Parts: sequence; C-alpha cells; structure tokens
Amino acid sequence: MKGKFGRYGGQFVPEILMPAIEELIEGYERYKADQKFTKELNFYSREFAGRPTPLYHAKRLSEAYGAKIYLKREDLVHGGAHKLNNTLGQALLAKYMGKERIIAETGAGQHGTATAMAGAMLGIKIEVYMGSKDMERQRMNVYRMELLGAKVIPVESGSKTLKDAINEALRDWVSNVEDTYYLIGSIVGPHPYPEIVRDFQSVIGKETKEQILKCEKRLPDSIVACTGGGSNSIGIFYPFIEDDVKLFAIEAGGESLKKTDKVAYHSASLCQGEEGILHGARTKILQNEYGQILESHSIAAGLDYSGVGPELSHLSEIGRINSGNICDNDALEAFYELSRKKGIIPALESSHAVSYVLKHAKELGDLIVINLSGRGDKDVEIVARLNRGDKA
Amino acid sequence: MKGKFGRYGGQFVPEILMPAIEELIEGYERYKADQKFTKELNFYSREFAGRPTPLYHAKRLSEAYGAKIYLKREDLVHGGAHKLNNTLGQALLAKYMGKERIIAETGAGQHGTATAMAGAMLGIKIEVYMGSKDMERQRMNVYRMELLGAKVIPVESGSKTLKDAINEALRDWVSNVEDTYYLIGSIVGPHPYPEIVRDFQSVIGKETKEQILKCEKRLPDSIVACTGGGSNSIGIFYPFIEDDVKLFAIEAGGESLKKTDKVAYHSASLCQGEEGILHGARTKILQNEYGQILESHSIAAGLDYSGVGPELSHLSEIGRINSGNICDNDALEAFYELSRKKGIIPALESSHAVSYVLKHAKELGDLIVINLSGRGDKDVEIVARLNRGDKA
Amino acid sequence: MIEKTFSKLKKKGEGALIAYVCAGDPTPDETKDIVNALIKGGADMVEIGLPFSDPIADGPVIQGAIDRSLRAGMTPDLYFKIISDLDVKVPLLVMTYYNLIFKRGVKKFVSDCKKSNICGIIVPDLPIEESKELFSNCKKHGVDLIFFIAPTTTDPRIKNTLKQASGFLYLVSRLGVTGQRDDVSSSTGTLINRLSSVKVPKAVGFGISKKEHAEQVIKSGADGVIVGSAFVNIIAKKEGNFKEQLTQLATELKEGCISGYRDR
Amino acid sequence: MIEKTFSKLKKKGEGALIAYVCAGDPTPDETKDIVNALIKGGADMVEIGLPFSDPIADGPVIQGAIDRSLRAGMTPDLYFKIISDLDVKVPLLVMTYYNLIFKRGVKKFVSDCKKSNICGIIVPDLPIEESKELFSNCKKHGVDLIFFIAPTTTDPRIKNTLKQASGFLYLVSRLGVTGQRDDVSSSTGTLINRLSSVKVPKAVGFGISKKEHAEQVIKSGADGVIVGSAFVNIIAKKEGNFKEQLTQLATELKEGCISGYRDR
Ligand SMILES: Cc1ncc(COP(=O)(O)O)c(C=O)c1O
Ligand SMILES: Cc1ncc(COP(=O)(O)O)c(C=O)c1O
Repeated sequence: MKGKFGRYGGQFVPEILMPAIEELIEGYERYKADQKFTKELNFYSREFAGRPTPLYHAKRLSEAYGAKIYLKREDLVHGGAHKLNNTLGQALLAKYMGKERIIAETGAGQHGTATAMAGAMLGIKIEVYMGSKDMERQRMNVYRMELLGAKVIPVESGSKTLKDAINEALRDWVSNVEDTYYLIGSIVGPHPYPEIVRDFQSVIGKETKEQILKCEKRLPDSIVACTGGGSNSIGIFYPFIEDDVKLFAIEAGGESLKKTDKVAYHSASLCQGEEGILHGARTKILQNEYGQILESHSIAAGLDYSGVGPELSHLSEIGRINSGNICDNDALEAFYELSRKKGIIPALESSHAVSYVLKHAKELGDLIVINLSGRGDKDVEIVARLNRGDKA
Repeated sequence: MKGKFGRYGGQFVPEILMPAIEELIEGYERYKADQKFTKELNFYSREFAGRPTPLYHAKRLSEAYGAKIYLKREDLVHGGAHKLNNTLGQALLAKYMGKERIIAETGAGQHGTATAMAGAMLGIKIEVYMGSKDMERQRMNVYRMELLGAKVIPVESGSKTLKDAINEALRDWVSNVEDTYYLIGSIVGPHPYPEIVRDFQSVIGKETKEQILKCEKRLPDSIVACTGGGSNSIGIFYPFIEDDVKLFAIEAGGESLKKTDKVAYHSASLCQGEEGILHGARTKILQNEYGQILESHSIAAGLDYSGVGPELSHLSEIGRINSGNICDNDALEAFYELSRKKGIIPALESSHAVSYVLKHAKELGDLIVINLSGRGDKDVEIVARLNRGDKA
Repeated sequence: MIEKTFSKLKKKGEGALIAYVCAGDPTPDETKDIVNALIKGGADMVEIGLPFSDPIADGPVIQGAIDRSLRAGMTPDLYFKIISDLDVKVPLLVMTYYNLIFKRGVKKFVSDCKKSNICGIIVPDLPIEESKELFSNCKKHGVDLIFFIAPTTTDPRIKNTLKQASGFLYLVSRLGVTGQRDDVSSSTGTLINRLSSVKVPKAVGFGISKKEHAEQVIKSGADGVIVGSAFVNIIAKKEGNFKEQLTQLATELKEGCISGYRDR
Repeated sequence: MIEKTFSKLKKKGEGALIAYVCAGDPTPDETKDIVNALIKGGADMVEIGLPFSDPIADGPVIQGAIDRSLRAGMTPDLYFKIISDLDVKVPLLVMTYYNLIFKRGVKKFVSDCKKSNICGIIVPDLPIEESKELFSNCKKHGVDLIFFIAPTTTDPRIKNTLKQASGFLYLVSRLGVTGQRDDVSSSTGTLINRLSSVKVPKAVGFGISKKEHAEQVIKSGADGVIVGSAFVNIIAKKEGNFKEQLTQLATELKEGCISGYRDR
C-alpha cells in the first residue's frame, strides 16, 4: 500500500497538510527522475559535502577485537555527520518545487546545522525548531546554525527536546503550508518523508557496497549503525537489503531500560517500544499504557527520540534487521576507546554502534562495517562536563 | 646550500640537537624514497584523513565577486584542517625511525589535535606544549587532544602563546633528544623541518593542479592562502612554483599594523617583519630594534606567530609570491560572509585568505583558488563571545 | 443525534454553538460543572477533549489545558467515567489524537464512546486516508466520525470526504493551529461557498472567539461554530467565578449564532 | 686572554671557576657589584648574559633572570655600557642568542665586545654550521668564539668543531637546558674522556651547583666548571646580604675546583 511498510508508516496528519504532502509526493517523483536535479545533487554531494567518504579499515581495532572492522566515515561529511546527505537533497527539492522558506526541527543540532548549510549554499531561508533543553546541551550547534544565517526558534513545550521540536515544526507547517517546505531530518514523519530521506541517505550504503567489494571482494558479514530516527541506519542498510548481510540497528539504552508513566530512561523504541502513532506515522514508539508519549533519554542528543522510522519497525518485525541497544556508559567507553586508539572522536550517537561491535565482535562474523555517522566535536564539551561531574 | 632558501633557513639550534637533526635528515631522505612508507602514508591520507579533498566551485560567491572562485576544501580533512597532512607524514616517519615519544607545540590547538590524532592512530605517545593563554582561548581543542590520549602541557613563560610553546618544546627536545621526535607543525624551525613539512603539505597543491586542469582545462590566475608559519600556503603553492600563476600569502593584519617595543598588534612577519633568527631559522620576524621578539597578535590563534617559514621569506624576497594582510575585522566579515552565503564556516585563519579575495577579486584574474585551510567550528565560541562583547 | 440537533436548530433559525473544553482541566472534578456551565449559557453541543501528550494541531492555549489536565491525572479510563456520569441533554463529542484511540483499541474506544453517550469523534491527525478502521467501527456503533475540510483541501479530496462524512463537517477557518484570533479569515467565506451544495451540516472552527465572529460565520452560511480557546482561556485564568464567565461567553456566542442566522 | 688564564691556573694546579649571571638582573645598576662579588669569591672568569626574549637553551631559573632584566630595561646598548664600566682583572665573556648579534650586525657586535673588554662569545643556538660569519669576525678581533660539545655530539662533529675552537670548549654535562641538578651526570666523565687528547681547555657546564660537583668534574679531567643557575638563584631570592652569599658560593665552588685538581 502507498506509503506503508507492512502495516507501518502512513500519513497521520491534519487535513490541512494533506495537499502539501500530495504536492511533495508529486514533486519528489518528478525530480528524482530529473537528470538536471540528479546532476546538481551529485555535484553538491561531491564538491560541497565531500563525498564519497572513505571506508576505512581500522587495523588496530580489528586486531584488538578479532574481526576485520571497517568504519564508514560519515564523520568526514561537511558539517560533521551524515545529515547533510539528506538536507542537500531535500533543500534542492524544495528549491525545484519553488518553496521560499524551509523549516526543520533538530535535536542534537546536527540536522539543523546541516539544513542551515544546505540553505545557505542554495540561498533559501531556514528556520529551525529546537527544544530549549537541547539548545542548552548543544550550544555550539546553536551558534553554528545562527552563523550559517538560520533562525533558531526555541521550543518550550513538553519535554523541550526533539519530540516537541517536531510538534512545533508541524504546527508551523500547518500555519504556513503554502510557501513553506518542512525538511524532516530522519526517516520519520508521514509518507513520503521516510522514503525520501531513505533515498537520499542510501548513498552511504551504495558507496559502502562498492568500496567493500573493491577492497575485500565480498560483502561484509554484518553492518552496524546507531539508530535514533534511523536515517543513517537505513542509509547504509538499504542497498544491502536483498543481500546475505546481517544488519544491526543499535538504539540508545540510556541510563537503563526502565520507564515510568511519563519517562523512559532510554530511547530504544525498536527494542522496547510498542506500536502506535507518532508524528504522522504508525511505528514503534515509547508510550505508556494509555498511549501518552514518554519522554526519552540518551546521552546522545541525536538518539534522544521516542519514536523510530516506520520502515525499521517493519524490517525489525519481519526479522530482516536485528535491533540492539547500548547504555550511556558503554557508549561513553566506546567514545573514549575510538578517540584514544584510533584518533577519531566519534559522535556519541555513533559511539553506540561502535560499542555494540566492541562488545559483540565475536557474533558479528569476520567482516564488519560500522557506520560512523558523525564526529564527536559537538560532544567534547558535554563529555568534559561529565568528567567534571556536572550534570549534562 | 643545504637547508637554505636563498639566505634564509638554516639550523640555529643548540649543539645537543644537531645529531638528532642529522638523524632526521637521514631518516627523511631514506623513507621518503621508501615504497612501503609512501604506500602506508597514502593509505592513511585517503582512508583516515579523507583525501583527496574537493576543489569546490563556489558559484554564488563567484557571481557576487565577478571572478570564478574555487575553494580547496582542506576544511574537510579529518580533524578540520590541513594540519593532518603533515602530522600523519611526520608521525609515520617517527615510527619508522623507531621513536617512541612525539612532542609538538600548538597555537590554535589544530596542530596539537592533528598530532594527537596521528599519534592515537599509530599508537605513539604524544605530548603537546601549548601556551596557557591559548589553552584558555581554545579550550575545546584542549579537550580534544586529551580525549585523543595526548598530554597537553601548559606553557606559562613569555607571552604564553605559540612562540613560547615552541621554546618549551625545543627545551624538552634538548632534554629528551634520544627517544623523542619533535613534530613541528608548520614550515618553520631548523632545516630539515621546513622542507619536510612543505613536502607533506604539497599534496594540497598537487591535487589542486589535477583538479583545476580537469575542470577548467587551465591553471588558475591566482592562488590565495592564509599564512601563519606558512604550511598551508607552501602546500598549495609549491606545485605551481614553476608555473605562470600568481601566489598570494595572506597574513594576519591583526588590530593594526602598529607595534611597540614589546608587542606587534598583528602577525604580519612577511609584510612587516625584519630579517632575524627565530626558532632555528633565519627568516622574517617581528622584533624590536634590538632583536627582541615581539608578541604577535591575531584574532586567529593559528596565525598568531612572530615568525614565518624561511622559504616564504625567500620566495617573497625574490618576488615569486606576493604577501598581503587582512585585519581582524575584515577576517571576521569574511567568516560571516562565507558562513551565511556558502554554508561553510571557515576557520578564522582561512577567513583571512577569503577576505583578501573578496576585497581584491578584481586584481586576481578570472580564475582564483582559495586554500580553505580549515573549518571554523573551533572558532564559533570565540566569535559568539565577541558578539556578546566579551574579550576574546 | 448530531444531525438531528442541527436540523432542529435550523428550524428555529439558529446557528449551532459547539463549545470545546479539555476534560480534566483544571482538574477532573471540575469537568462536570464546566460542561454544565457551557450548556447553561447556550452551547448546543459540547466537544470534550481527551488530552494527548503531543497535540500537534493545537496552539498554546489548548496545549496549556492539556498539560494541566495530564498533570491533574487525567487518563482515558477516567475520561469515560467522567463523561458517563454527565447528565446532559445536548450531544457530546470527543476530540483526541489517534494514538490514544489506537492504543485503547479502536473497537473498544468506539464502544466506550457509545456507552458514555458520546455521539461524535473528532481526530485532528486522522485524514480520510487513514480513517478506515475507525470509520467502520463508528458506523457499526452509530457514532459520527467528524472529518475536517481545510482551505487547502482540494475538490477531489472534498469529494472523497463527503463519501464518509456524517454529523457535521469541521471546516478549518484558516491555516494554523487552534487558538483565538482577532478576526475571521476571509478564506472562511470562500470555503463555505465551495461547500454550499453539501447536505451535511458545516461547523467552522479554529480562531473563533467572539460574538461578532460567530455572527459573521453563521451569516456566511455555516450551520455552526466551534469555539475552544476562548473558553479554555477563561479556565486558564480562573479569575473570580469563572464558571459564570463561561456561561456568559457561551450566551454571547449563542446570540451571535442567532443573529447571524437572522441576517442571512 | 682566556686560554692564558687556563694555563696560569693549570700551573697553579687549579680548575677554573666560570661564573654566569645575567646582566641587568635584578637591575642594571646592580650588575657591577654582582660581578665584583663573584670575582671576590674566586671566579676566574665571568660569563655575563645579554638577555634575549626567547632563550630556548635556558631553564626556568635563567629564564627568570632574563625576564627580570628585560623588565628592568636591559638593552644591548646598555649592556655594553655596563660592561665597559666594569673594572676587573678576570676575562669576561658574553653569553647571548644569535638574533641579538645578528640584529646589531655581527661586525659591530664583535667590535663592541672587543671595546668592552669581552674576550669570549658564547651563543647556545649557533652550531658550527652557522658560525662562519661570527667566527671570521671574532678571529679578526681576537675574540674567542666558544663552541659547545654535547654528549650527543658525534666524533666527526667534534673534529669539525676543533678546527675552529679557541678559548675553551663548552662541554654540556647532560642533555637538557641550564639549571641546577642534584648530581653530576655520568655522561660528563665519558665526554671528558672522549676529549682527553684535545689541547683547547674544556669547561663543563649545565647543572653544576655545588662544591662537590666542581670537585668531581675537575677531578675527571676538566679544566673548568661553569656555574650559572646556582648564582642566579641567589639573586632571584635576594634574601639578606645576597652579594655576600654570591661571594660565599663562589668561594666554595672555587675550593672544589682546587681540591678536585689535587685529587686527580
Ligand atoms: C551523528 C549522528 N548520528 C546519528 C544520529 C541519529 O539520527 P538517525 O537515526 O536518523 O541517523 C544523529 C542525529 O542527530 C547524529 O547527529
Ligand atoms: C586552519 C588553519 N589555517 C592556517 C593555519 C596557519 O598555519 P600555516 O600558516 O602553517 O598554514 C592554522 C594553524 O593552526 C590553522 O589551524
């Protein structure tokens, strides 16, 4: 069915938005087949974003953990994370569709920054919703967005984090749907967003496939990616979906897998969530017995979200992907380990995937690819604060 | 003459170091011709550092300024600046030479971070000297180095900036010359450092030449680079030295070109300095009438140095390169301009080169390459502080 | 029940006043009195919100009501208990987001509505495309599923919606979320005109807060107005005898519904 | 003059004590008294530092002296004035970094030295490779250019150095910068042995601070010791009659130079 992954996905949005969503579906269908569009996007991907990113054989790590470990270096993408793959694509789409204003939501600030970068480069006005709590935690990214000419709008409602920023962006869209493009940052939201974001992020997996075939003459045994909404996961997984490759989506185990009536101490929606409707899609979400959405938690702001992409819910349910989770402390350990042993400071988000491999290397086969979704510069201050014993 | 560029350069160092320097000359001669060494370095350059970096046609900028402007994207190199090109090369050299400990000095923290990255990746112990004033200004880079397993040693002597960090590193080297490799971060210091660093950085110019010939079928009219010690300048200039291409080394004009008996309010050694001996080499330096070295100043910590590479002094004297300078405020303007108009936040260092082009586009010909030596993430906080009116 | 109410009012020459409040705001104990105060003032129907943690179609005022209600311990179970205990003559509607319905089980939710005398369900995040399951259950139990029509809604979408519409059509008077505005958008008239041949009653909501708005909307041909934020604001302020103020506002709005109809 | 002093001492059966202080530390006015105090205690030669802002071969103690001196207004012009005004019998040496010499003009610098009765020049950042210009000017004026030999110096380098050496050879007793240490490095003996057949006098510096050090070094065959940080420390502390303390320390060290020679 249109816009569904099994029974997941869909378009649970106010009627006001439906025409815009239909327009987006049409626009996307049209331009993704347009040579000029594709050529322009490829140009920006290469020259502006710095693609292709290397697939790096981490020798010392491989030796230490008894498997050949490759890192897909999305940390080297302009802006510091895979996020730009998607924002370049969608911002260009918005431009082709004649939209003059782009709104976005952001958690860690990475998607907001990537949107601001794409907007600045293409000359489109950008406004970014961000929970005021996240603005506190990720001040540096707020400065970056502002430098890039974007307006950052603090969101004071709810838990003041990503979920609420999305609510607020949707409210803005409802109010300004005629001239505004809503640029969603992960494979969440109503159809066609999960599909669009997946397609733009699939460049990660396409490159990985070519690269691993070139240097290893075979496909990897396992691919491991951290999962918030799931865009970097699906981005690297998708081109391997039909192959005999194990795929691992690793969520934030947070402080613990416990929850209360209002709060989950983690963000493991695939592992621990239940079916429901959030932000326009049917998917696995963290909710209480009545269906109220729980505040999620993770040391990694970019994973701190109560939902997950509907396509991952489906793939997990049919057993095509495996889900796992890694707690805050283990992610932090991996963050240190990769920094010290490899000279690469990973994003705290990506550190979840790294940690999973370090802990389960034996079960993942001989040839493992980790999607290093971003760099950890944005997290250095947080980690330093943790070390001083302050609260994050 | 060996180790000289015209009458510049040389080896003005304590006798204790001379044998180590001779060992380094030998080691470098040997390994730069060694296939295994070259292959390994190329591997790390590609997979770890993310080379080649794009040569990006900045369309909106080109239109606005009436010349075709390309940016050489060293900001996309792992760690955020061209510095890793050199530290990878030298750290690998140290490893091949059997050294177990590497010391380095750092100003902005970029060279220290790049050294720490190379050291972590190769498993070599790294200690970095850094002026305590610079540590204050670039806290984030201090954290980064520590995360990468390096020890950062605060330098409290003199002006507590880069010059003093080099002094202290030299003192350490004098004390531990037998097992320690001193990894210098720019084309300064005694022979053979200016040559080694130039060679490792020349990858920038080699790539640029290939890329511009591929997309423009001709060489550029001008190449512009910011100049502290001069490593990113010579790196991009060197492969064009024999060509009919104008080369511009742009220094930090600071607050003004004035100076007192103790302090220069700028770092424009090529433009304003006088011949002298500093840190092992004869070159242009900022000094008073008696030869005492002046404290330099720049908004960009990485340009804040009282000397400049001897090769640039020579090339400038024989008229092969042009020198220019850009004051703090103009650099800041360019920083904003590139952020807002291009979605690229440049390092404050690189912003000097950008500003020069924006101000002199008309005189630089139709086809201009700017070496975008690094990204400005490290500067975002400083600029935000400036905007709040605090002192940097 | 809903359509009957509309046709009775039409006969009397009146527009319908549909008043919205959020159940449990400020506390579950007060909901009954509040609903009664609205009816006393002249509300012809009451739409009672079942609060959801992430109300994307609501503006700050109704978000505030939802926060207060959830903090006061409101749950769907309690909601149906409170509504069942109401003893009112006017039709009641529930307004909530789809996840609460989905989580309770669509079937159970609709049958709970039926048992509690709720005769209409309004779900702002459920467009016609996703409404199949809820619609069929509603049909089975004879509960109206209320659909939205927005200024952006295309003619083909209107056609589709009309196939399932019953009770009334919820006309969104302007782009945006709930919340009071100073004037009635010009798009409202256009929208009503586009739907002039439609049989199902049409009620206009989003931004209506004053007698004059009601008057104007009813005059333009709508069958009713839906007013929420203006009432919720009174509850939020809670100054003096706020229940009397609710009655007072309902009375004024109802006057607008009557005079507007007269001026057609 | 320098070598003559060494040979006179040899005849007397004594090692030479070469005392270092930084001119202008703590103030230019005091330098004369300080130098006299050192000579009074028994210093056979005095090495007077001309302070340079970036003294890479000096440890924290001498860096401190340089800072104090520069802050007190020391300049090369003033330096030569002060030195010219000294009225002493012992050979004087200047120790400074090459940039000050270069900036003044090598020729002028050497002739200023000559005029001020300075008979030796010590430049820690000038290895033999870079010494040509200074060396030829020194030769012309009959001023000794003092070269360093370190534990790391290879035999070919020693050979090269010896071609130009005059006055004395400055033997660096250990790897490192100036500054006092608790003991004398074992590498000192090895270095002296390697140079046993060399005619030019050999003085050992870097880290010598006590009578026993001097004794041990002279006993091992050195012709002199160079002591700096230990004197500068007294000036830095400036407790009580510090000039008397300088004399006292010089006396003790000189005793070590004598007894060490006796014990050969
Ligand atoms: C570096 C990085 N990795 C991963 C994520 C999580 O997003 P997703 O699950 O969509 O890849 C983020 C989100 O900000 C991120 O910044
Ligand atoms: C980004 C960047 N550009 C330029 C420089 C200046 O160094 P150099 O003149 O050696 O290229 C630095 C030094 O830290 C730097 O970080």
